[in-house]
Amino acid sequence: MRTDVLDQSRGGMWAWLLQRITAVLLIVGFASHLISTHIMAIGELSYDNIAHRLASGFFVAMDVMLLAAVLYHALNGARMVILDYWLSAKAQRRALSLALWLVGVAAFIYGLWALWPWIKG
Amino acid sequence: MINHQLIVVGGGLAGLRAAVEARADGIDVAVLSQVWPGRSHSGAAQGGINAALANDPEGHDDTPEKHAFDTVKGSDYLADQDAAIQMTSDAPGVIFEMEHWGCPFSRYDDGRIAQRPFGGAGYPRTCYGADKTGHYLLHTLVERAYQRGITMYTEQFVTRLIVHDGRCIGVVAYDMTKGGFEAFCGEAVIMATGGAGRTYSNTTNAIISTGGGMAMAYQAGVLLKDMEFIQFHPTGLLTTNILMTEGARGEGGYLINDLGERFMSKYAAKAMELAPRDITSRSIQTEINEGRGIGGKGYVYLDLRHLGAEKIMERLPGIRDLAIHFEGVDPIEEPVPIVPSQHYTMGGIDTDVNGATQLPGFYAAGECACVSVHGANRLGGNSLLETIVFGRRSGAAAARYIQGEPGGGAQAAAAPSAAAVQEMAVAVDRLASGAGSEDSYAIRAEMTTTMKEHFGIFRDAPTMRTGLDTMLALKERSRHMTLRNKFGVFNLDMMRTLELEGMIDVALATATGALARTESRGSHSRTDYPARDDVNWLKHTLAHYQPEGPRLDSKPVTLGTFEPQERKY
Amino acid sequence: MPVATFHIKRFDPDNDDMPRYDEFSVPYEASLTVLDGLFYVQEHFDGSLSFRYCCRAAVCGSCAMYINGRYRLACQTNVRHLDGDVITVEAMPHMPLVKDLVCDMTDFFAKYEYIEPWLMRNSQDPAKEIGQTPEERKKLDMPIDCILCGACYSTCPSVWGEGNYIGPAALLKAYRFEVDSRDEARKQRLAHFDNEHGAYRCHTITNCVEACPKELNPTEGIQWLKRAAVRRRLFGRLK
Amino acid sequence: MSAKNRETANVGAGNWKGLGMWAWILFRVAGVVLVFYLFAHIGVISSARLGGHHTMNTIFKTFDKTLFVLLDLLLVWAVLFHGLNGVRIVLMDLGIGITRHKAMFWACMAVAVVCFAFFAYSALNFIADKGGAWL
Repeated sequence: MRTDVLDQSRGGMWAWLLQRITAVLLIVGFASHLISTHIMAIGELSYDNIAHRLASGFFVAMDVMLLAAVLYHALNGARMVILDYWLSAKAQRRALSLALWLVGVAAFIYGLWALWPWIKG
Repeated sequence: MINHQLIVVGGGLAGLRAAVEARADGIDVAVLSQVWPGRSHSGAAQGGINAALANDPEGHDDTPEKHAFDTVKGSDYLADQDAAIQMTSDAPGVIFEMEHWGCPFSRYDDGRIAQRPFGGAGYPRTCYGADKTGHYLLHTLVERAYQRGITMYTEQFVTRLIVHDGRCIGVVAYDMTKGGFEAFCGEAVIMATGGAGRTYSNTTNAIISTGGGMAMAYQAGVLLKDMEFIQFHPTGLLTTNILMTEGARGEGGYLINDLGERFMSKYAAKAMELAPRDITSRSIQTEINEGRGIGGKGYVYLDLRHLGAEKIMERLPGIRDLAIHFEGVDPIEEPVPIVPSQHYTMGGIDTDVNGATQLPGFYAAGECACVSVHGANRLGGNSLLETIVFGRRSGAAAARYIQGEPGGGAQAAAAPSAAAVQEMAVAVDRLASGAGSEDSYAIRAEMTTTMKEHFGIFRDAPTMRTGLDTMLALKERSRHMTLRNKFGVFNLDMMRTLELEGMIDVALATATGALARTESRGSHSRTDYPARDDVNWLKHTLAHYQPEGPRLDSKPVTLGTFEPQERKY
Repeated sequence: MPVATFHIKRFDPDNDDMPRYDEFSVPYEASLTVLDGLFYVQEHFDGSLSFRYCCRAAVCGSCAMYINGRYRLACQTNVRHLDGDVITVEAMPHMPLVKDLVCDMTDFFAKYEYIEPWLMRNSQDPAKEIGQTPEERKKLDMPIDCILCGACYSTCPSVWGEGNYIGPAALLKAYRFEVDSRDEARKQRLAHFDNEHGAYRCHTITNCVEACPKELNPTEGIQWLKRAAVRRRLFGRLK
Repeated sequence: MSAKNRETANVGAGNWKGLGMWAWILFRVAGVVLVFYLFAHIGVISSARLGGHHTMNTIFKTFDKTLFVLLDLLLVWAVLFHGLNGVRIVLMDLGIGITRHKAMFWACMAVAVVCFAFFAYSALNFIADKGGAWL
């Protein structure tokens, strides 16, 4: 039994807790996101429609919040799936976390860039 | 060859307590166990462990002296009184120690350990954790053994002692998960393998309670003491003989015959269902023999219904589960069919109060030993106490022995232990050679039924005589047993055949001793000699191993504090 | 006399390449437990059959097996209560095998030991018992009944994965000491379960709850541990 | 040969049942699907800045095709299943209903089905209205 691996394993509460917190945010956020996009605007998907919605500061803020939450939730979820089957050593786990953080931050910046005209306005 | 300073054989309460004690004295201890220690039969104990804590309001003036008196009286005065006093005075200390180590005893509202009444005791003196006390105590000690860094060799089937220059220097064991025999050597060996319940077909004991430790010691020339005293627990489940704790009666359960009477009023008017086990078992058997078993059949009822669902669920949840799973009866709604069943071997390896035997370096504790605190009849709740008190004492004594002896046993042990391992291999080869023709399982079945029918609750000379003849014939047949499976891991065929040889020897000691003792005392109840005979028989029986059958001897009982008197309950 | 057909998964790593199933007919009278049946097979048909056994009264945890598609204690399972005439007996799935119905519990007990399963105290023990009210004692009722049979460990998909998850049984044991009013090693214990090979590897799949032959709820204990970690690390509460 | 088989011969045997088990497997599958969708979604939204309004509207036109509406429905089911099973898990994390997780699962699924019916009704209406091409 490789108890050395167990001995190296530290932390994880924040990941677990944030996964729950983002989950709750996403439940609320997605309810409004889905209603505002799929129900109110079903069949009406177009640039203008979206631009119109995003003209409201509330929706921009909402989308930025959702983007951050969903990225964390998704990438941490992916991390959990991966860790369940591979990468038990401490260095491997660290590298995976780092890689996922890089992906997440990059995706978040890219998302901000895509939303920039409305954030700015 | 594997070396440690102290080899403890058996991972139950006695073995672990001995190991923990010796480890505290700085000894390098190894525990060898046939199962993972937490699976030992100690864990099946239910009702509780006795100690004069005086926690119960009704028992506020309880003392170790009163406990010792009850123990000696319960033993029908065959217990060594110095040992009984030693045990009962050590009792409160070891209970508190177990509690400090985490044992989850049930509690009174003020936070103290709860105590319940038990058979043969003058006060509520039995500390308990619901009806799983053994399980809780055993796990607590396993935990402590891990904490102390004791080396555990689990799933080791120990087959014989290694004796060299008149000293015990180790054991030979079959490694069940790896296969093959290996010698474990040390400067001392503590035997704590439990009882020999499986020599009877109607036993409450675990399947591994085959008396292996007694047999190994006996075959190595150590004496067995008082083997004829076999306790029959009043309440085993009808079909499986699984134990229904005495705590069920301690909590107020009734014993009921076919007429619906609480028949114990006829036999022990004052103590009723809480008479000692020998008396209660005989009473039940008498009712059955006289046709008052339920429906005229061979069982009576243990009735708990009047206790109510809440009390049963809180105090006796485990036996409720057992009754439901194994008998299909829910004690909340129906009475439980029970029958007296072999439960405990009062006798065992002859030791002093420190677990020492006549063989230097060889100690024994627990049910496989006979200190003698139980004499002719053990009180409920005293067996768990015995394991812990005398486990502790033998661990300390072995540590003193090791520290007092010049070390360097390892080199001296190399040659004899290699020879012992070689002898085991030869013995297995001989069994597997195909020269024999006897099926060990047929012999086993015949032996266990012979013991049940000829050396049961009521005994008499003609029955025992034919029983002993059968046993001797079986012993002869066992020399020609054959083994179908010689090799490999987890070879049950080999283990069960080897253990049978020991079981027959132990059972023969029981049978011979029972036939010789021409009196009735405690659990040994002879219809042809119904009275106790203090003039001729207030003495221990000793059995010397001889290849053709035991040679009996005797030694005096230590008296001095309590005068023998008639037992009344 | 009724006959039960035992369909037993056999595997001897020293001689076999792959497991196989052997079939045996076991006659019985009124009642027959699966463990009785295994003994009958071992004594009458095939002495090489291997299985674990000890108390035969459902308290030792030796004979946990996979019987007719469920985790059961062989000693506690009466063939009359099983559906159908064929009784399929297998070792606990997903475990390394020693032989036949005996699986290798080495890792299981290593992980049990890893969580330091003993009462830890800093203060001087009193001369008598350490007080504990019935209410405090009641919290222990569930976890102390664990017999460490390994069924929960065998059934847990988190254990199947990467193999370093300490598993439901060890975590339940950690919980047992966490909720013991007498234990004083809250900080030390946190390190055992407050990590991703500990409590957070539990995905509340609840297979362990289904599998437990003693009807305990390891998930409940593990969830409690996660909350305890949050309480302790965010709010500094020790209880 | 045997040492290896000792480790592997029994792996994967039996025990692929239990509600909690399948709830978890599907939860996980839906989660992984949603991770991929998330990145696709970010890509689509950013098309407005990458290629301008026209690019985005072209992509949206494709999504009006029946196949994509049905795929969209699958996505909605993934979100609903993952989300509502997630509600159950968060409740269990809070210590609520651990002993009644099956009942909670079915309650959450009932909510999911009701929501899904609503979305399915809208989607089917949309397909009927547009009478759009399959692809």
